[in-house]
Amino acid sequence: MNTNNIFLPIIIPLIGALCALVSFKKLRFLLESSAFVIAAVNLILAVILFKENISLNIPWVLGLEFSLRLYHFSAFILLSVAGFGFLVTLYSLRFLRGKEYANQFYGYLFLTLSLANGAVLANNLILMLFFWEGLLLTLFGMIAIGNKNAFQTATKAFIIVGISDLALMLGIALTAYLAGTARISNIHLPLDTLGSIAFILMAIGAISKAGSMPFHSWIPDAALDAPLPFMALLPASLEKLLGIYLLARITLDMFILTTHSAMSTLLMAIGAITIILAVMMALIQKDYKRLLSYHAISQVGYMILGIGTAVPVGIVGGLFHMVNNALYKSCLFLTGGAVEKQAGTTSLEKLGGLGRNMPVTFICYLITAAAISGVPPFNGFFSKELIYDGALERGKIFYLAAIVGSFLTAASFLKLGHAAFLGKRSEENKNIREVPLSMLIPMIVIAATCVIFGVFNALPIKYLIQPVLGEGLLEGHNFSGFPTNMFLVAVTVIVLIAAFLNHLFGVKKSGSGLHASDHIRNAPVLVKIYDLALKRFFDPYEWGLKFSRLLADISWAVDRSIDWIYDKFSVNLTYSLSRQISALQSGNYSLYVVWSLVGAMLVFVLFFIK
Amino acid sequence: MNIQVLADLWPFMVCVITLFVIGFYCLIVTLNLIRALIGIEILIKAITLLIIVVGYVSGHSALTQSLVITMIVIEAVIITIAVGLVVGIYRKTGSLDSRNIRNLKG
Amino acid sequence: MMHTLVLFPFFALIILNLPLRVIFRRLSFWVVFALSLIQIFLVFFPQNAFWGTHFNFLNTFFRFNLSADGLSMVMLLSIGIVTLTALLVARQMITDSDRMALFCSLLLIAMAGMNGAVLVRDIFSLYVFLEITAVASYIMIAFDKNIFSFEGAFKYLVLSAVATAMMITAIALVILFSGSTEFYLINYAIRASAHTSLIVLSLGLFLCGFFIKAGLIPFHSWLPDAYSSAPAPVSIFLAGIVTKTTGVYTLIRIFISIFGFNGQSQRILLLAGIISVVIGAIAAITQKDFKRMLAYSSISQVGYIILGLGCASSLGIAGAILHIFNHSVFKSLLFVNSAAVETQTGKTNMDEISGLGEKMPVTAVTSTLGALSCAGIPPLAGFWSKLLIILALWVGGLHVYAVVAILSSVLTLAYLLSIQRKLFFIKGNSEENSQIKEAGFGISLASTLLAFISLATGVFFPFIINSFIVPFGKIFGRF
Amino acid sequence: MNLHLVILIALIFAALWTVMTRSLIRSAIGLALTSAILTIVMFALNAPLAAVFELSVCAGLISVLFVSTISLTHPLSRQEILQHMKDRLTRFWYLPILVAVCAIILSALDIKFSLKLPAHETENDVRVVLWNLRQFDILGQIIVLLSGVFGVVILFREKNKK
Repeated sequence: MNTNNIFLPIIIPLIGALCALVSFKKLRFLLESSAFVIAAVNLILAVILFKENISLNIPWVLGLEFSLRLYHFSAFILLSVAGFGFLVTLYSLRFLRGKEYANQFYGYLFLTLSLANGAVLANNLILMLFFWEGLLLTLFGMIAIGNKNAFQTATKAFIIVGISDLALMLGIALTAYLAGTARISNIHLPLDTLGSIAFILMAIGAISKAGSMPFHSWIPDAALDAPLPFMALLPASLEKLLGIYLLARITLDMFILTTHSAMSTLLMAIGAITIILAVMMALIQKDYKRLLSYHAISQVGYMILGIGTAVPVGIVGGLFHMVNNALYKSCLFLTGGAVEKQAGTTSLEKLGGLGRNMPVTFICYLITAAAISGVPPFNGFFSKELIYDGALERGKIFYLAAIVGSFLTAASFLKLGHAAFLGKRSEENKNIREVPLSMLIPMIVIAATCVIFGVFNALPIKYLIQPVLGEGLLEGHNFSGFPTNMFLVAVTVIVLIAAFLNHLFGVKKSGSGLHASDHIRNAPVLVKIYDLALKRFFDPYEWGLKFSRLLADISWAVDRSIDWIYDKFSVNLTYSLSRQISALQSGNYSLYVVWSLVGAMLVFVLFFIK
Repeated sequence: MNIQVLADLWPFMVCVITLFVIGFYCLIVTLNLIRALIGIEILIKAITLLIIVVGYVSGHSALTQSLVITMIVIEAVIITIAVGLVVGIYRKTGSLDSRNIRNLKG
Repeated sequence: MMHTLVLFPFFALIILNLPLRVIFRRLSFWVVFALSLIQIFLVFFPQNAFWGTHFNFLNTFFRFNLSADGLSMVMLLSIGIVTLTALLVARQMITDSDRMALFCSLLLIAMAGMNGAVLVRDIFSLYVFLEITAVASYIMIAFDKNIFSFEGAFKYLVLSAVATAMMITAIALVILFSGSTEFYLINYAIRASAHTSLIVLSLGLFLCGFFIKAGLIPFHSWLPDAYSSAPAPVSIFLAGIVTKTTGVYTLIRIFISIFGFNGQSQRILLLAGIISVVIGAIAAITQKDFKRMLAYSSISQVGYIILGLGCASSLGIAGAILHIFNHSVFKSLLFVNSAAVETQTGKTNMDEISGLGEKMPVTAVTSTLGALSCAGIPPLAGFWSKLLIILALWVGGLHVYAVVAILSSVLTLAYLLSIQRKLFFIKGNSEENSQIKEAGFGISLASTLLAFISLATGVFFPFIINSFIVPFGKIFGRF
Repeated sequence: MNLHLVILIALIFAALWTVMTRSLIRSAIGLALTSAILTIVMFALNAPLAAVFELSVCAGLISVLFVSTISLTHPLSRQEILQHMKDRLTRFWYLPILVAVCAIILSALDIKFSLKLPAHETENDVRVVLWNLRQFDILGQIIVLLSGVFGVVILFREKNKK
């Protein structure tokens, strides 16, 4: 195969983006069909390229090299990106019909795909950074085309992701300096002092892309403000893929992360905290999309936890979880989109009993919710078991956090399902129909994939994930098939049953599915924490805002005084000087002659002063 | 040229400088525009004298004479123009007082 | 060949004012127009065979000691451009054909005077031609014959007479120690003789005289009065070229052709330059009158030129010469704009005018370009010459001067942009402005041309530096 | 030499009188007188042609110009003249002292020039110098005269129209 084909995944979506951006509003059909075709071509291309192994190095500007590398890991991510891109496009065809910003959205979508492909393929840190920053811009653009709050949210996202990208930039600079090269495949650094700093900086870039705490706070806001396909595409799937891909690359290839190193523990801690905090916030949400967005954060915790364990079983679990999460989370967002499209709202207070109106959506929801909660035999179960296994190997506390997260996840999805699809149906929701086929297909496909990846979990694990680690790291293990550690399975099942019982208890206590989690929210200690959290007390962005407001006040005071010097003092001084000089110009020519003579004397004095 | 001539140069120089002082004093102190022009004329007299003396001393009296002739013509023209301006000012303001031409200032 | 530049205006002057004036009166505009174009052409093609062969017979009648180096060429070019501009503006503003003919004659006299002053190699002839220029300027300033123009002209005359007195005294001293009035002979005498006090005395007198003519602080006081009282085309002519030729060119000439630099004279130049730069800019800030502000700005810009000269390096002198050219372009441009505003609104007080941008787009755009060039904003022409000057200062170890020059540049930007904003870009009184139109064709053409030159000089500077500046460096390499 | 000194002192006194006299007419006459004395100095200093020019142009033409200008302007009233005299006295009172001090100090300095002047060529006739060597100045003179004509035309024409 021609080496230059490696450019196609970058160029084809770029063409799509250009087509979409220049297309007229009147030519809706053309826009939609071209979007569909481009997305499909991209997917086919990814499939064709899947088995390839291409490496390309071209000298580029300023002594950098334009180097791309396609191998099994990047091909796997490329395929996933293309797949989700295709499904989201398909879904958007109907969802965006009649929306003002449709062509902008498609433009940004394809631009995102192009840049994501570029970032995945890049084998040069600088080049990767180039694509990575491009993604920041499309992120901003995609959020900003949403509703009227969107611009503010977009700014928030831009700042948060921008700061973490800055960290990434520094990390890349340090890494390239330490390694003496910017070619990723040539970098293998030990985690000494400087190496650790570089690792942390790059990990910040990676996990903030994935949406982990404490870089998460824009996601729930974006869930409300941005167009829904955006949520299904970026925070739910694409960003996770890219973030975790980068994290895996830096932990597996670029840095030598040993099992009991501090870095590993740090990553696991971040993962565990993210799991717990995000899922607790998810539990009390009263909005379909917002609840899902907190889960999007929470699930990242599992992946980081898994990869952070630095033991083969954990890493495989983390990567598998990444694929699984992308699947069920995007499907969940798509069901949310379907509900929004038909019911006109995503507020759980107004929903209820939609299961009869939208049976297919409901079934898809059921499958994916079961998958995310870790119910066997769906895919989530298997990946979580692997992560538990790895976590237990490193410490009971991490396992405990993971299992508590699992309990709360299950509880919150029971609540969500109950509130949205079961329960009492209000009058205005009577006439809601199922969504059109083009929106159903993606959901069905993804839900089916969830089942397949669960039942035949050997398929993804053996062919997609284990090659990433390579034989050296696997040491002959094979993690596919049913979990071997029956103790863990038993605990999981017990937890799930407990979650179900808890839900029943909650329903009985509060009388509705929506308020099934209220007893947790109102538990003695938690109530205060929740109150604070709802006031955004734990949002680092808010802290940042407060801090910068304080800074702004201080610098305002400083600025005023400097400003006074500039604005009043120096200006007044200049003006008064100017008036003095003008006053000297009295209009009397005799005076002018005198000045000239005085000037002449000065000249002679200057001549005779040595 | 000889030493005697050079020795005699200084009285002429003193005269030239004194004429300069008179001319400038007149130009600066007077409030009458015509008298200011007379001050300028005295300056020119001083310069004429200087050039002639220089020519006499250095032995280039042909050169300096021709220079003086040119200069006299030019100064005559300039004084004519100046008188024209003064007459113009007199027509506008009705007097020759230089205090009337202090409109442009600042 | 160069003598034609003096003789043609002279012959034209005589022919146009023969008893057949009634016939030639109408032609005078076109004659001056053609002469200034010929001058511009001649600068670019000095070796053109046409001039060499067809006008050589004049040499048999006249024995003139003329020559042109790079500096003279730049001055000739500036003279051509500014004369053309003043002529175009005058055609717009002077409606009476009789007066126009007189104005054209005066322009011819001034042109002949300046060309002569630029080309001569004799200190006394230099004085003669400076006086010709000055006499023509007095008459032109008083052209409108109102009390203000008389006042401005009289002040210019008095101060100019003082300058002349100083200059001729210096010439007499030069004859005393060198016995000649030709540049190169004086230069030899200075190198050979040891009469330092006489040399210093004559150099000091020359300096003071030319400082008055150039309008450097504290010799400047006639300049704002004369500029602001003169009719608009005359302001353009005065600010654009007359003071530059009579004051600045002559200063550069006596330094590079006669006296050479030494520590004291360099210090005087630098001090005079920096004081003019700063005080001129500060004084410009509170001016209410458009033309008066430009006059102070002119003082400030001349200060830059003198600073460049004071570096005594070929880089500094190249910067100074380039700045003379640029200044003559952008300052004429700004004065053309002021003429446009004056003709259309009848006012020159900036407090009474505002919001002309919509009504006079050409003026607004070109004056903004001129102001930016004056303030030294890249890529306009003024930036490069100021850059050269400041670079020369820095290289010469005069860091304080360089920093002050840059700071004053900021000041320049401040006052120029504030008047741009005031006159053109803020909302004006729509009732008052409703009758205002763009100025006529002549003024618009002139301003567009000048803005174009300013822009082109800036943009194609890399080309210009190779074809003009580097040769300058060779000419002045010995200093 | 003593004669020279006498003439020079006379020149200074003539200039002083020119400046200090109260009437403008006398002032103009004084200027003519100064010019005449200067002419004598120039004759004495071996510059006859220039002296003739000085006498004809400065003592003649310019004095006539001044006198006619003064007669053009409005004569002052008696009181104004008295007031004017007082003013002038207060302002010009210092000039003789200044001149005297200046002259005495400078005479006392008595600087001796010890110039080594370049050897000059054989002395040409003035006319030869003027017409052959300084043609450009002649051209300049003609242009200056022409501009003077224009100046007169422009500045004085208003009177003709009236």
